[in-house]
Amino acid sequence: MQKRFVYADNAATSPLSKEAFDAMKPWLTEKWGNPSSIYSAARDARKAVEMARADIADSIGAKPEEIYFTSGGTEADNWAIKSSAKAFGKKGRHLITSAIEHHAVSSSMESLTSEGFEITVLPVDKYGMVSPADLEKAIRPDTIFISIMLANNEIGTIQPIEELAEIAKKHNIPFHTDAVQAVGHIPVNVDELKVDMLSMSSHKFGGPQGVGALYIRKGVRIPPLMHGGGHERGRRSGTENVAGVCGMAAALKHAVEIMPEANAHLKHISDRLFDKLLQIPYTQATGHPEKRLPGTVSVVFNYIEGESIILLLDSKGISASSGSACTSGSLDPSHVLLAIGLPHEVAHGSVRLSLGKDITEEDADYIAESLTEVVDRLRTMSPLWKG
Amino acid sequence: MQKRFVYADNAATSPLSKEAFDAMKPWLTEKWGNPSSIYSAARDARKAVEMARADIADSIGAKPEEIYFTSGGTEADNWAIKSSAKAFGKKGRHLITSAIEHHAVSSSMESLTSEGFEITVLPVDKYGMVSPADLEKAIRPDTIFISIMLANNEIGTIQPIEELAEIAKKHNIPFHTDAVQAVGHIPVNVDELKVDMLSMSSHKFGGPQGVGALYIRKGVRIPPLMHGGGHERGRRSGTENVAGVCGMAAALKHAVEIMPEANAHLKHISDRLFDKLLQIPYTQATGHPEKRLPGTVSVVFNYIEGESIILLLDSKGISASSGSACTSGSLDPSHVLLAIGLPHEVAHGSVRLSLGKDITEEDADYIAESLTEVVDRLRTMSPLWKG
Amino acid sequence: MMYSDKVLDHFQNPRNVGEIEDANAVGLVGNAKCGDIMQMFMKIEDDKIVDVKFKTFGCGAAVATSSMATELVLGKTIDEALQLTNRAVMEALDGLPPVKVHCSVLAEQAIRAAISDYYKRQGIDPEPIVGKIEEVDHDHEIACD
Amino acid sequence: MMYSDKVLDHFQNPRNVGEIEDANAVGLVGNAKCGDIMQMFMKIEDDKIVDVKFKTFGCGAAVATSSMATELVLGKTIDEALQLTNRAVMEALDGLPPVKVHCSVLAEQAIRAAISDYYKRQGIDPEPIVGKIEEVDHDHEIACD
Ligand SMILES: Cc1ncc(COP(=O)(O)O)c(C=O)c1O
Ligand SMILES: Cc1ncc(COP(=O)(O)O)c(C=O)c1O
Repeated sequence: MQKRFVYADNAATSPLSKEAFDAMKPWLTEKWGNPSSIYSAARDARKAVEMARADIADSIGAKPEEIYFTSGGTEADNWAIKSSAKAFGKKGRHLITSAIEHHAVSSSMESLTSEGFEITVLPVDKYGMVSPADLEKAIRPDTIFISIMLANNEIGTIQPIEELAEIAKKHNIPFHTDAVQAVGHIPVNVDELKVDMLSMSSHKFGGPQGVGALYIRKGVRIPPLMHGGGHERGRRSGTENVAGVCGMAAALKHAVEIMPEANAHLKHISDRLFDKLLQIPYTQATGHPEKRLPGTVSVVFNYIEGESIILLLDSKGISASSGSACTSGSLDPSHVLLAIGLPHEVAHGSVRLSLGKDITEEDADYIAESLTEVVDRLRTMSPLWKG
Repeated sequence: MQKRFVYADNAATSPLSKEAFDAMKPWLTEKWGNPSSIYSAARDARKAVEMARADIADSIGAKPEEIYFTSGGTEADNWAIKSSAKAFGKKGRHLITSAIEHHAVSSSMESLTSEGFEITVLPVDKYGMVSPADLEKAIRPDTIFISIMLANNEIGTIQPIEELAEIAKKHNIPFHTDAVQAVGHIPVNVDELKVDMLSMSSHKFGGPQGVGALYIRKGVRIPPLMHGGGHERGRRSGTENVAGVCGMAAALKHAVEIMPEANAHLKHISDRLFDKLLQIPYTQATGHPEKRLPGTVSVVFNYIEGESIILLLDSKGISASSGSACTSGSLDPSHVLLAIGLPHEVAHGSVRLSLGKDITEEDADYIAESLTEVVDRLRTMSPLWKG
Repeated sequence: MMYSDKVLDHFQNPRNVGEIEDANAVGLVGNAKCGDIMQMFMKIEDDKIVDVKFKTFGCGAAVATSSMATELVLGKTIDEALQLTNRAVMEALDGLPPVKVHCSVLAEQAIRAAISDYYKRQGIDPEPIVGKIEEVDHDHEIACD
Repeated sequence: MMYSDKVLDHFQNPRNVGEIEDANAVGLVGNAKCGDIMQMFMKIEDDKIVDVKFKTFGCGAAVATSSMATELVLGKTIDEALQLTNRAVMEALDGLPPVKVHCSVLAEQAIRAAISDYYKRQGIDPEPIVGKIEEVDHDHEIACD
């Protein structure tokens, strides 16, 4: 088995696409400008920002004036949640979310409890699915906001957002979805989804890090999280990151263009990889068998621990992650894996491979062979393995 | 007079320095990684981020663990102010700031009034200087936070922060300074300044847009503005912008290295430019005659309006601004110019030239000639001009 | 904030700038405090605007709307000129950024103020014909909106 | 979170992995729920640790601290081994990230647990000598800290 390098952690961050770099480069070399200024160099910067906004809006079926640039998915989530609490807090103090949200959502929610807000966390089934019936039951007269993610970052499960948002709509409750792992990876249309707010993050689909956006449906009014010079029509202050938003737009446009082909390929490779990995004994797939991100292959191996697996894979040239990158260093295994009902000791043995569109069959086979070897080696060392 | 291009709006945004681009490029092409992951590619990203942090800390006399990356100056200001209000709000509800702050500070302060905080806005003298005696008088038993900027973005005045912060220290009140226009332009040392928090923004000193930092002195505890994956030691969540922080650090390092030479040159050119501009009748310089940013040349021309001046300068190839870039489009003239006592109609006629280190005598002379012509032309058109 | 090419053209090459020495209709509107003052000079003969010039203190849009307004009323009858709306000025300029719409209102007012002055000089009360005109207020306590 | 080269080396090439068939001292510490279990096997002769092996379920640091701990006690007397602190294990590994310090504590405990077992097998109450050892708790209600 010839050593090769396979980056299989695209859900943590993806390499910048050539398209994104080409769109950014002029703004990092011969061009510059503060889009808020009025002279011609600045007007070019303004045009570039507005074209980026229009392209991004277009790719999720929104209007350009519904797209607000942020510094990433985290800011978009914080903004949607904290400012909705501020905006609608007079009507009620109850918010609803799910048990498998990214920390950007769950910690933002958590931060509101000290201000007298009450959070209901909806459970998920063994595939990581939120049940619309559970949402319906959880809604109270004082419920003012609901946030449920579109696609999960650890297990790839895709929620029935249309159904969930429809319920919210019926009760007149603003609905936010964290679509950070979905945008650029599966078709996303804000009208079909019926959401009022939607978060995205550029570096998850081949754009630069440190840029993202919050979609806010026309008519939905939440106060700024960032006060200042009144950029983004007064809703998000701070000098625009011209290179950043151009890179984000170019990456997204490209991702959407190649999506049908890329996803067919990713599905083929994922299936192949799952097939091989599930031949390893005491191994199970996590996430929904069909409603899942095509590039996410997530599994748990009994009797061994995820970080060790990742480190040994690394020595074989494979970059992957165990649970969320953010939770590395924490002692508790991922809340997502616990939420789908895995016992702690099993959840510790998780591996997420998030594949990029350029992955080959050979890469997949190399991952499978390497993982088989690594799992075997760690089990031999494990006091829990009586193999 | 041969047309030439002179960018004289570096205080709005500065072109990316070659040093910054070179530091960013690897992370935009062959390298990538989420610094929170544990495999080797990610460890490289982590190392790059920590080296950037150390370099930035070094250039302002701070420890690396006192530097927290943000999405820019606006976020740093919002964080310092809003989270200090949260952290110290139990002790009192009174905050102090100055009349010439950037909107990122003044609007953040303003946003707190709806939560029961009271803000005292210190006046400035005709040079834009805050008086330490005024600060001393404004302090009350329930004062919990003070924010006064280091260098003003419109008129370049540099405040006596050491004295002001010393007073705050005496009363045990956390002191924040918005140093967005100072860092990379004049020597800044957090220990000499005695500040507890300090904001900076990368694109003001040749770094990329969309990156900044908040210095928080060890021992000062404020809650996060951005909740999530627990990045930046739990204080600022969101995937790190690796290319961005590398660019920021390289730009700052370079700016600090060339500062003595660059500033001597800028002072020479500014003096020359002021000399020529003040020969235009009914014209006055704004800002402090000595305690000012070396590259900022700000003036007001009676009987004409700033935007018109900027647009005509633009047609001559010169990029400049009138008041703050952010206030363009507003009907009220800059609050800074009003605070230094200019009547409204005079304040409307302001021009700020913020020079870059590569400015030449010829550029300065071209600006002066162009401005003389433009002012003359607009005055001829002005019903207020009885020339 | 972005100006159309037409706005920029009328700002950089304003039509009809200046004063008319023997004008028989002069209007002055706006407020220096708010950063916009327009002065309109007209020569009206047989109910027709045979000459028009302006002077403006203000932003690019203020100059451009003044310029466009003079073009739109030159050669027109008083009645036609009074039908000029700020909307028409804006449309003729391919639009204005939202924050600059007030400039077009000012241009419309400047035309009415000049015509109002014309009637006054002839001893006719302009208000029934032209409507109420906001006088230039040199008091600095005015609120800019 | 970054591991030193030494930690990575001991993780990737762990010393003394495995079991000792005729061990006369076996200790098991940690908790699967918390993601760390270490098992230490020793052969003690004349108060001296003549052989030592380990098995570990856990993260990179757990494996590396186990490995380093076995190296540090091999050939030592019981008394010397009991003086091994988690700090010494960490130092020998050129440090550990703060969130991984507990692994070194576990490694120290694994050594003590094995020695404790050794005394127990001989009918000697280990507690006065070795101190109290936390037994492996298979109850899932334990709190990981
Ligand atoms: C589902 C989800 N939401 C939010 C985020 C936060 O995005 P960012 O780190 O770009 O702020 C991430 C990734 O980190 C994510 O996977
Ligand atoms: C003094 C001052 N503070 C804060 C800011 C805000 O910085 P940024 O736009 O990078 O968020 C600026 C510039 O816009 C500034 O000049």
